[in-house]
Amino acid sequence: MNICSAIVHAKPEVAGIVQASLEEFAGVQVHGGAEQGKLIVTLEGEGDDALADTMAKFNDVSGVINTVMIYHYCGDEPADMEVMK
Amino acid sequence: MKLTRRDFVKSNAAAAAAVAAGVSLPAIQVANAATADGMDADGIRWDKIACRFCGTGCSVLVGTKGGKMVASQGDPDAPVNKGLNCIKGYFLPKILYGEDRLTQPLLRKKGGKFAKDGKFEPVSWDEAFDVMAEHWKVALKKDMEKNAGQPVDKMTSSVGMFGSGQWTVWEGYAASKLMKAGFRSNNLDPNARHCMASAVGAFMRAFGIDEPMGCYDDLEHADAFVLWGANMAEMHPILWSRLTDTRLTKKDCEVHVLSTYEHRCFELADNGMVFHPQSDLAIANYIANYIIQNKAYNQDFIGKHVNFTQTATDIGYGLRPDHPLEKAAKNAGKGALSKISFEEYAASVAPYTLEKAAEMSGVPAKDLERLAKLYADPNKKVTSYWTMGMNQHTRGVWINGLVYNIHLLMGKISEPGNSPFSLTGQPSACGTAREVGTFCHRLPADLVVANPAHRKFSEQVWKLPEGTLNGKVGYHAVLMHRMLKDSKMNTFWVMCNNNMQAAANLNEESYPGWRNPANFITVSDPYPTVSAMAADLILPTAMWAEKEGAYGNAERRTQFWRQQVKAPGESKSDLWQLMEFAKRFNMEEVWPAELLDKAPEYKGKTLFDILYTNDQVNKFAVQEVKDSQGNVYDNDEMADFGFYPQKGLFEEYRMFNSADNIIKKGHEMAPFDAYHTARGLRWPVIDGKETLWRFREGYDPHVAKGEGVKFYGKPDGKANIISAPFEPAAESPDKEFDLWLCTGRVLEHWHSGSMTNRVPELHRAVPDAVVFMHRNDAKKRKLRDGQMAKLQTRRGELVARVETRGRNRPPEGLVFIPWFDASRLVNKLTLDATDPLSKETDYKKCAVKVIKA
Amino acid sequence: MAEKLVVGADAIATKGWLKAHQWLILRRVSQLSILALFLIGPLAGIWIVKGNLAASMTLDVLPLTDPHVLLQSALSGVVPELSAIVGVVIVIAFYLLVGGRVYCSWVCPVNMVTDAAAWLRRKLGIKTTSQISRSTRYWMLGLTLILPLVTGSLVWELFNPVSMLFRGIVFGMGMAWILIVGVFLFDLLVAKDGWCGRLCPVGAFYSLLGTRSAVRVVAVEREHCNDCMDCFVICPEKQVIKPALKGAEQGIGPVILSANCTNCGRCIDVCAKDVFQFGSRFNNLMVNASGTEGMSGKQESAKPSKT
Amino acid sequence: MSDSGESKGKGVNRRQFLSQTLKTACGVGLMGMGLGFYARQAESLPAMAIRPPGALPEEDFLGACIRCGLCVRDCPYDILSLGQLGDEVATGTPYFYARTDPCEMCEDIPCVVACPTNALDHELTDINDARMGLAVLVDQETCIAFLGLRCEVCFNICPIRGKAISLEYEHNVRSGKHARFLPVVHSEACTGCGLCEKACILEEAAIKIFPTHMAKGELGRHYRLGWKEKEKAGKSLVTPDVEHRYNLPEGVQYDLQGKGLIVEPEGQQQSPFSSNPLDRLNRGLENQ
Repeated sequence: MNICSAIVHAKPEVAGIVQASLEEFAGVQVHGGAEQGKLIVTLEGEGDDALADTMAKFNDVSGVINTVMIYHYCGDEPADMEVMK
Repeated sequence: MKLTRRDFVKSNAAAAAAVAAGVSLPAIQVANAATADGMDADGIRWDKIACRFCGTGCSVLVGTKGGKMVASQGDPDAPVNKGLNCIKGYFLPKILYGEDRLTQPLLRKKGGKFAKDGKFEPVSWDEAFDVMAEHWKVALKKDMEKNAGQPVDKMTSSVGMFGSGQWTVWEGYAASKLMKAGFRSNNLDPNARHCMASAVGAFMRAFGIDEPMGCYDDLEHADAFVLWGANMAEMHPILWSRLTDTRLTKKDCEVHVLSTYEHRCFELADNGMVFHPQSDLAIANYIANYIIQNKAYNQDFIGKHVNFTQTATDIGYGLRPDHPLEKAAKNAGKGALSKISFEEYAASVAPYTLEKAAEMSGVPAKDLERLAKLYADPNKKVTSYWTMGMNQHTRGVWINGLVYNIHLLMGKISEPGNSPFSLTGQPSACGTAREVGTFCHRLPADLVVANPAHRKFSEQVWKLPEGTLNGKVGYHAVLMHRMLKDSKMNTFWVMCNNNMQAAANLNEESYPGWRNPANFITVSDPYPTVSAMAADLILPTAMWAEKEGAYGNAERRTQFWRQQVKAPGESKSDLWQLMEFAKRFNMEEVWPAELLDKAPEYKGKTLFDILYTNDQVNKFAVQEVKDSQGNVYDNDEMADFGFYPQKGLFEEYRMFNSADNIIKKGHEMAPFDAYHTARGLRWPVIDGKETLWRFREGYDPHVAKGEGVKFYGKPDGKANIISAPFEPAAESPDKEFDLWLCTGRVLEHWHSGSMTNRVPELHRAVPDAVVFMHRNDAKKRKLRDGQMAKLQTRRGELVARVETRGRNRPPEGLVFIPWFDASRLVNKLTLDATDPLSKETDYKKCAVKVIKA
Repeated sequence: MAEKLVVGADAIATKGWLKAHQWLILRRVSQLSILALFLIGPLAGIWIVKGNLAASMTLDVLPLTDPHVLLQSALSGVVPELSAIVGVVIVIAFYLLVGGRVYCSWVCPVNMVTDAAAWLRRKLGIKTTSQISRSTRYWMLGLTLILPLVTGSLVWELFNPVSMLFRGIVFGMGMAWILIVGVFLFDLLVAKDGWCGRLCPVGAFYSLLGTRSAVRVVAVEREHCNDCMDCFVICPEKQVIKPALKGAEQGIGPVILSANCTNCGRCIDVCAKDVFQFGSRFNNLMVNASGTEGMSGKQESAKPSKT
Repeated sequence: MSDSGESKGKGVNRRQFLSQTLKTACGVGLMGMGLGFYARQAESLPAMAIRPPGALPEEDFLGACIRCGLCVRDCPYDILSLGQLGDEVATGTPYFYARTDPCEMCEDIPCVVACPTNALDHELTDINDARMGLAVLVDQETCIAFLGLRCEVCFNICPIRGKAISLEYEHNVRSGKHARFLPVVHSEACTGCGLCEKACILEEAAIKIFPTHMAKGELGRHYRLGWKEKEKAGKSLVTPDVEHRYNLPEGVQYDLQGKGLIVEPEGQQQSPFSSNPLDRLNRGLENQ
């Protein structure tokens, strides 16, 4: 399981569109922050390279100013293991 | 709710990013599934509460489970303590669960009836209040007869109450109302009289409004700190931690410490000065003199914002009037200020040269000069801190003022880092004792009983007929014990403090007063304290987290908490006791007919109706007390009275600060509900905004644009520099009693130890009070460390172990002993000399003899 | 040897119970008062004697030290303090005078345990006895002195039931009860007078102190002996009696000279004929049947390593 | 042969006698070995049991102590006990547990005075020289002072506070504005009295007394601490150094032993002007 989160800085006026574009990448989920132009994004995938590549591609999306990685988790546990009910 | 590991990690990741970006994500499912119900994984419910102990005002999170407080942690989000606690705060939950909690009212009885010399027996609340009310009614009736035809400023009263800076805000307010409006008695004083009265007096004289202008942020902004008689290292542990951090991390930061003995703060001091007791007056005047001689003063500031005045001198020592010292004093008790010029002021401090100050204080001249230079350096932001060393002082108001003089001369005031800051001892000395009018001369919000306009305004807020409030200043704390002894006050209710242990001169005044057969003494306390032992009736009290509460700390921060757990047995909060006791009195029993005639609608009603169901206090209906996570909390008083008394009382108190015809502005509070969500707000709170530094344009909304600085507590907006000379202490060592005795506290125990001594770990850490003395003094008396020594004064004696190696290192000629130890009642030794202006006892200076026990 | 159910029945019959137990009572009083003196401090806060039998301090002036334990300590390489040396000199002087094994019968608390075992043994008629030689104690003594020399530690004091019982009573017993019960059972079931008479190195040590001691039991009236054997039955070191009691014909004096006589006085108690009484070693004149005085007869004193 | 009373002196032949003696000797010898081995176990002192002040090193102590209990009796605070059979402590020897009853460090050391055998060394006359053990802050993870809380009970209670336990102040990075007051034990002064361990307010003390040999590390014999050697010698061990000179732009200095590069020369730091121009402007001209 490989999950990381990032802040994607985007121009607030187009942040909504940027959000839609980002969500088209596989394993990417946008959690919010469009109003301030700081999109909170999580990426999920196999292997560090895949995630790094995806993140690099964010910068090609028009309206994206910068991408900062914040948190990276890689662990062996099966992702679907239940931890809580 | 089902949560996979992926969800968990992902939501953590998103939360981390959101925090970093400063974005709040309402939509996000932060992976705290367990806190969804406001419970953590252990099933513990967490809520915030203010620490029960000192005036610092740390916030704590307490965890309850199954109706018991089982856990605690420093509140990581609290700006004061950022998750930290001192050792007392670490053990907070344990103070509720001492093995000897009182759970039912206890009355002295003999043969089934109350008897002053009887033994304590459990009684019902009904019986307790019946017997108590019976005594109060006798006293009230006698008073009414005596006061018939007297103007309100000549009214006397023989009922009295002694309250606390540890009461919650509304308890203090309800008590103030009960005594002043209900019983028309100003014999209400808080234990803050022993603690902050000198600070209050000096604030009023210099600035016309109480409480510090600065805030704790000064700790990070000052370039230098000066401690005048404050052992912050032990008494304000978390503030000391912040001060130390600034000293560590800020380039060229200096710490100067003044004290009559070396204590823990000297470990950090760049300039530690041990001075002869009382000579702080000379030191402060020397610094002012230095500033003037070197023309370092801020001419612009004093020109615009300062008046020069002089106080009456030779004012006595607040002892009984027949005491030789009082008879000899020319102006006993006088505090009038007369205007003087700058030059006259300069002349008044001119005798305090460096040499003179060094000689009087015993401090090396170079150290004094270094301190003076620090204050005089316009580039150094200086914050001065003080507590009991300056307040518990027979010239406490003077010395407070002398330090203000220094700051005012330099204009080093009311801005970040430049602050004369009077620290408070108790968690709500400010919030309760000072703000809601529990002093014998005060009404809420800095109003005073002696001022007819203030009384009139208060009567309006309280819906009382004109002329209800007594205009004569009541008995202050020390006078109360004297009046009990003299049978002039006959009923006395002591709440939320342990005054038998705390008041000076126990043998000659306190104990004889309480046990005087003419008097009926009630003590409300959770534990069997020394005071309870000396009482006639003991009422078991719900404490701290067992009730909804509010405290106001030293930096004007008001903090609220919800009731976390239920009190054991039949214990009831002080608020419940005050309001319930009011139900026992018909208006005809407390007010004379002519007063009732002015408000005929009050006839036939009870005091409770008039005071607490006046459509203000009972304005807020029963509701669920909920936190933001939906947890529901008890509110036992709301359940008992059928309305939300805490909210009603607080909102009524707010009227004193927000009414249209308000007399004194500057005490504005936020609405009740705002405090339950905030981690304390620093008043004045105006339009939801807190005030950090008062009197300074930009920081204080009461200072208009362009005014720069305005001391708006005074009519002309100017603060007073008050000239006051050195005068000696009331009792100094002589041939027979050859040492100074200084009393105080230790880090591990709170005040009289009634709570902290019930925490086994704290008791183990410091089980007994020891007498700290200089090795040479011990040797001279053939005493060794650990041996028992007998301390004798003219008033009493006790035995304690000698400690010459401990945390406090007195100089030769002085001994120090803490007063927390109920088995060593230090106040048998102390003298009840007070500052004649503030009436605050000087616990730091009397003469003692130490011999081998 | 015919054993009777009650030893000394004749003595009780002729002298009365009290007289027939006189020395026993006095010894018990002595043993218990010594214990009491040590106990009154911790129990009542009256400090007359502090410490225990190993070393004590009486009224803060009189030091007393057990020579056996101090010798062990010295052999481990320690120079004792002056107070200990003074204490040991006093103790040795005392026992040189009154007889070393007076310690065993008048002071040692284990004596009460082993006496009890012996009494029960007689009551129950237990006859078993193992072949442990009475000289084993001297080997044991040697061992207790060699161990500190070799190990540098007072090994014996980890096990010594004598010090452990007394210290146990005064300071706290712990599991020492087991050891004491062991001694009791050993004496009861394994060997008559097994501990005190055969094994105890402390007794052995004190016997050495008693070789020339002045105070002795004397069989003054030995001619009145009616051979009832009560004294032999009651005596914990019965081998010491015979020469003095029955040695008239061999020209041996009436004084019991063996260092292993504990001066317990039980032979005096149980004798209906008042044969024995306390006396001194200097009066060992041989009064033979013919009435002529002779030289004191040869009676062996303790020589541990020889037989 | 008075002591082989029952084995009738005359009747025993030489062989019997020899075999009897041999048996006894072997038995006692075996017993001695057994006792010796058991003693080694029985004498191992548990780490938490502490000997009274002045106690000789453990192996010497066990030889010297005659188990008399006089030290126990003369302790005015009643902290000492004698090991009992079955305890972990050698039977009859004195010890205390710091957590419950620490040594109060009497100036006149009555326990040592009472000892008749020097098991408690009479050379010890200043209690501050006692080395009963060494306090060790065993757990920084639970010590609330290390967590930033204001406790310092161990420091406050220490009879030689400042020397045996001192506080080190450290910036609390987590809170950003508080200091941490960290207790640090100094072995050159700590007597091992255990008052700190008793006073520690945690459920399980974070500071504990250990036997010194268990608590102390040891620096490699070859290594010296440069700054201490210099302090001892009062000067650098290797002298002299040449005067160093540097290529520096104007107004910049270099202080080799002190601050290193100094961009603002000392002289100009003391500005006669306040950093806030208002201070000067508001002062008015009359004081110029």
